[in-house]
Amino acid sequence: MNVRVLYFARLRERFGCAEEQVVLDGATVRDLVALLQARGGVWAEELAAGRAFRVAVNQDIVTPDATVPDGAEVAIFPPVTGG
Amino acid sequence: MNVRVLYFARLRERFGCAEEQVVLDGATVRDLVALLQARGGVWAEELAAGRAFRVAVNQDIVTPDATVPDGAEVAIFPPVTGG
Amino acid sequence: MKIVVQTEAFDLGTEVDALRASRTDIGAIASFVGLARDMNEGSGVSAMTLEHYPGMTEKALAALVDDARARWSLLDVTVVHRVGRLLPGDPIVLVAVASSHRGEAFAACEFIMDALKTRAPFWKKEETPEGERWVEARASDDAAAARWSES
Amino acid sequence: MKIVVQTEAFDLGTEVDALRASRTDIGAIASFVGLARDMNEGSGVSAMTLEHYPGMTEKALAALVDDARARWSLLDVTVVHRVGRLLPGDPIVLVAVASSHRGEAFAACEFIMDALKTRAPFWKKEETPEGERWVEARASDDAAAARWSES
Repeated sequence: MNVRVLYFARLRERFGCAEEQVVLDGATVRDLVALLQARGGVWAEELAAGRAFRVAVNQDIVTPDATVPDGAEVAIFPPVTGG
Repeated sequence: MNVRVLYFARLRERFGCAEEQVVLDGATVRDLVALLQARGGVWAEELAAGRAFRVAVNQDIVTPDATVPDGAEVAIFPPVTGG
Repeated sequence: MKIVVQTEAFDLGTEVDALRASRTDIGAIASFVGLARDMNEGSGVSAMTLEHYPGMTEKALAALVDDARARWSLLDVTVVHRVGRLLPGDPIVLVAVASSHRGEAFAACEFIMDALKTRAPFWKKEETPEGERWVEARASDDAAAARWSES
Repeated sequence: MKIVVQTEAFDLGTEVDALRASRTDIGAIASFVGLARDMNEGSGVSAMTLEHYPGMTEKALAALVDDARARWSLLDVTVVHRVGRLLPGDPIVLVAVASSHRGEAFAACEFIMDALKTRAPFWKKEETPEGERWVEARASDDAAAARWSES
């Protein structure tokens, strides 16, 4: 299935990418993160276990077990620092 | 000794008095209150034990044991309700 | 630090702008405005008159602001309290606290309001359809003020 | 209820006056303004840029205001958050809460700020003498937000 993946702030800069289309084999956030980690380099580094990042599916923050529906908007970003 | 006694809000209205000079035999707030209670009527009623009123000596709220210096400004008033 | 008792209305924006002035070290400003309501204790209130104890009022307000400054790291504080006759919707009291951090600004602002409610010599008299009445002190205000001595 | 994300400056006085409008049932307005500081983590900060996630930001702010309204009895709420480049002293965020009673106004205003700090997708990048840097999330903000789930 296809998902649209957005990156923000430090992760956008590190990945050199604000948005991309990803073809995903699995169905969960964990599957998507594993696919991106497998790219190696900054992807493996920033998305390694223990690194602090957040994932939103269709604009709601979710846990790694959350399902990613086909056509979803997924966003990956650092912990927020507004206010 | 002589003290100046001020009354505020509901007590001022009940006593029909905003300010008076009182000649005091004792030395504490308790002595002054006893003197005023002894006038009877509204004085006895409003200053009876268990009634909620506050006493300030020279503009600081004090307890009944506090000393009243000669020439002091003493104020007797209901619990405050500002803000 | 500004502490004022006045009959005139005040403006929150003006007071907070004065607090900020051209400073760049303030991270947080917590502020509070208390307003005259058209209802209290189940009765309509058409107006209220605020009486105070001139001299002691300013002293009591300064003392409670000093207590707040001793307890939290504050950059500036403004307290304005009105006296005289007020109508529903009129602002009564303003407390604004500037600090580097929001937790301290919030805590100090609420502390000052709670302390003011129990320690500053103001009294309210309300005009209701049943006649005039002095507002009674609330046990909830004593409880709110007492919270700060426990912690 | 007003929730806005904007690049322009806002004015506390104007926002709170709009909240009050001509109402006479509001007893308390607690408000908070967060400002850009000239120092952070021991470095001078000459400017900062706020990035956000358009769409999710508005949704997240609305959700946390809804949480506050479910928890306390509130009459109205305004949240304004700026994005883009800001200088020290510039206002970043405004939260204003109107209620009948001060305890609820204070609690809801602080809750909304604490929740915003951990749930709304904004990120700050600071310009310092050592170069640009992304602000790191603070454990103290997580702790502040967590307080509200305990009670």
